[in-house]
Amino acid sequence: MWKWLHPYAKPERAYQLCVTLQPYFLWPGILCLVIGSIWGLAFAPQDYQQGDSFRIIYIHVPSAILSMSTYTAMAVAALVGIVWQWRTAFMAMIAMAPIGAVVTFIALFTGAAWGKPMWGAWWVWDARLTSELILLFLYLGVIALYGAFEDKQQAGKAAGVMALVGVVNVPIIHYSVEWWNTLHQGATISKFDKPSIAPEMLWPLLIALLGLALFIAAVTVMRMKNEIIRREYHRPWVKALAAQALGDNHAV
Amino acid sequence: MQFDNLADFFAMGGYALYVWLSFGVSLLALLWIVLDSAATHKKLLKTAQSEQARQARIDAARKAKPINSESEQAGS
Amino acid sequence: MNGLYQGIFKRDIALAFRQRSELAQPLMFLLMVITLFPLGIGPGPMTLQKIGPGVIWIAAILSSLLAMERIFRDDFWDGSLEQYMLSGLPVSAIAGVKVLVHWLVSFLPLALFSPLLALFLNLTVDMYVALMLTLVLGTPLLSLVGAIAVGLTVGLQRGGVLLALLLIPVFIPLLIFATSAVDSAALQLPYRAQLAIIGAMLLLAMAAAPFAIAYALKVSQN
Amino acid sequence: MAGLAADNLTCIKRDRVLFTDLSFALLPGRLIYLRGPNGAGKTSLLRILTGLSAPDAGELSLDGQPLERQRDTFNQQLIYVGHKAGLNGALTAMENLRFWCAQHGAEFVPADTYRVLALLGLVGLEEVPVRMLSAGQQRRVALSRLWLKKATYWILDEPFTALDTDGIALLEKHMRQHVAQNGAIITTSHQPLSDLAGPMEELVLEYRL
Repeated sequence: MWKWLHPYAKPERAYQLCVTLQPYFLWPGILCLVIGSIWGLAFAPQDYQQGDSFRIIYIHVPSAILSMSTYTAMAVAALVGIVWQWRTAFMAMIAMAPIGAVVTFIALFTGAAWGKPMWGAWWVWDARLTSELILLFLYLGVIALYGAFEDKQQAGKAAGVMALVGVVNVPIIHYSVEWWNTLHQGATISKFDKPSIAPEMLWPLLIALLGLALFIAAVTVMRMKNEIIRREYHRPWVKALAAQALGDNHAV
Repeated sequence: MQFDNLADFFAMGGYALYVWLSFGVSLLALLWIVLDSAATHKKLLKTAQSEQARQARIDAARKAKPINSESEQAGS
Repeated sequence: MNGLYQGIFKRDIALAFRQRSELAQPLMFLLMVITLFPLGIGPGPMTLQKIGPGVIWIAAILSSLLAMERIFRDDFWDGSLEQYMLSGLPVSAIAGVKVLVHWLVSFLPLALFSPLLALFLNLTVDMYVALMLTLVLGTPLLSLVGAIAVGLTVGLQRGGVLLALLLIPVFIPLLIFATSAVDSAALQLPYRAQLAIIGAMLLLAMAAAPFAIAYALKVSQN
Repeated sequence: MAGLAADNLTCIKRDRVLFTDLSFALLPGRLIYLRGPNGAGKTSLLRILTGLSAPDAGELSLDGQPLERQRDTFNQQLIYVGHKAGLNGALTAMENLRFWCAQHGAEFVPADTYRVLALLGLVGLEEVPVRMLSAGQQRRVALSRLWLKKATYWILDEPFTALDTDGIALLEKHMRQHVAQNGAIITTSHQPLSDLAGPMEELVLEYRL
């Protein structure tokens, strides 16, 4: 195992890496999000069937896709943490969980809001929405488990195991809910499918997707910095950091 | 621009409530997570500083009276 | 070597029967939850038959969540688990034996009582047969996957609710396929596909869960 | 070199560094008395030695070879008595010890077990469910393992808690005998070991804020 990564030096180097990466993720991310949204809202053509309510796609589809990929990324961080005993990998995992849960909530809310004009109800047990809801439960489970332990190193490993159990179950849940939906749905509600995407509709969607992905990375990096400080607050480099960041007012 | 004027844009073809609600809630959620992260960052730095100050006080107290530092250390 | 596993098996079975009252509690819970449904939804036989499979399976999942903590709780808190881990036997094998004992002790009473459940909810004979098959394949899956979360939360003071929060999302596919198997039996349709999927999930759990349980116990021991 | 050697072990619990770069060797024929104030990491160190928890850095070796690879042989040569007695309350002392001996590959002879329990002053309590016994008696049942299994390494965490004076004397004599027969012991104790326990080295862990 790579025990040569001395556990002390690593968090500080990881912190500096986060500090440098953050602006490269945050500002391009916000920029792409804004461009994608405005382009989708104002300039992209209407959908011949759904009219303008279709424009919700520019926030729903990116958040739905990224809710799943953030969970997978979280599970990869957990796997790295468990296999190579890297403390910073667990910090990255728990840094991703809240933003992943928020993005999943966004996907859920926008999916419900998009469904209302079409199906006449705010919540419909559609296959995709149900899988998204269960994914939110998986996120909350990992966050709750992490919070239940005092020793954050133990918490990381425990939450990591649940993240891995979760990631194995995500496809199983997805297909079983899909199967369940076709079983019970019958012909009543027309199967809500993504409308065929014309190219000029696709571009804003891809830009919004890129923007949200960068944004998630930025927030992950921010929360990663918090985790590192939370775990290393008695180290001298944190002392210097705190003094310099808080305008060096004297010890309170 | 798909809409003739700004009013039509906000009407969003009659789906204003759903479209603006979706984008509004999403914006709020993303804003909340960023502000929360930034706030905890500052709070953590403050606790780090007060923790270090506490540490300095303990060390100073120990240097001041080293005689019974053994018992004081066991007690702390 | 397997003499040692028989030793653990015999010890746990003896222990389970010595604490018989604690054994029966999840079963009483299951029966009570099921009697609530006719009271809540109305005794109409056809409605009961329609919701029967779902009711039984949801009640089975909830009652298994109650009983599941018992797999490692006593051994963890009195230190026997430490001695097990130092005995040189692979922890995953020990976990496997303990989950097997837990399943036997919690499933057999359920199987004995299931005719009563079928009677309560007016299930037909075909539905009852399908229910038994799904229970035989499904409950070990509940115990195996559940034991992973139990291993993680055993060290916590109030891990009970957290256990449910962690496990219910993971049990949803099993609930879907089990209830649909019994529904198909009600309509005289074949349900071999559903059973095959539950069986596949069970095999996956049998292969992977013991190692996850062993790791979870090491994390809690730390 | 022979024995259980630890080099620059590091242990972090709840983000507090308990000890770092700790190196020492537990050689057969030696008794190490691990001393230190509360919270200094004594229990954590012992649990790392047994393998129940992993160190954050540093390596353990047995007779020169990395311990990780010979975990089984080490376990056969180890008896660990921790804070928890390791006895199931619903079972009797005899049942507990029978299962323990079976798992640890120690030959279980009922007559010997009765003799050892009698030596420890538990005559007549052998068939009573362990939860009926007092804390001191439960501790004695747990300690009876030291008589029942032949093992070189003893890792004892506060073995004297809840023991009365003659219990302590009995255990110290047994420890001295074990060390004389080339056994290796590392133990903590809230009150200093008397010279009944024979020659010993001290390993002191400071409390680090």
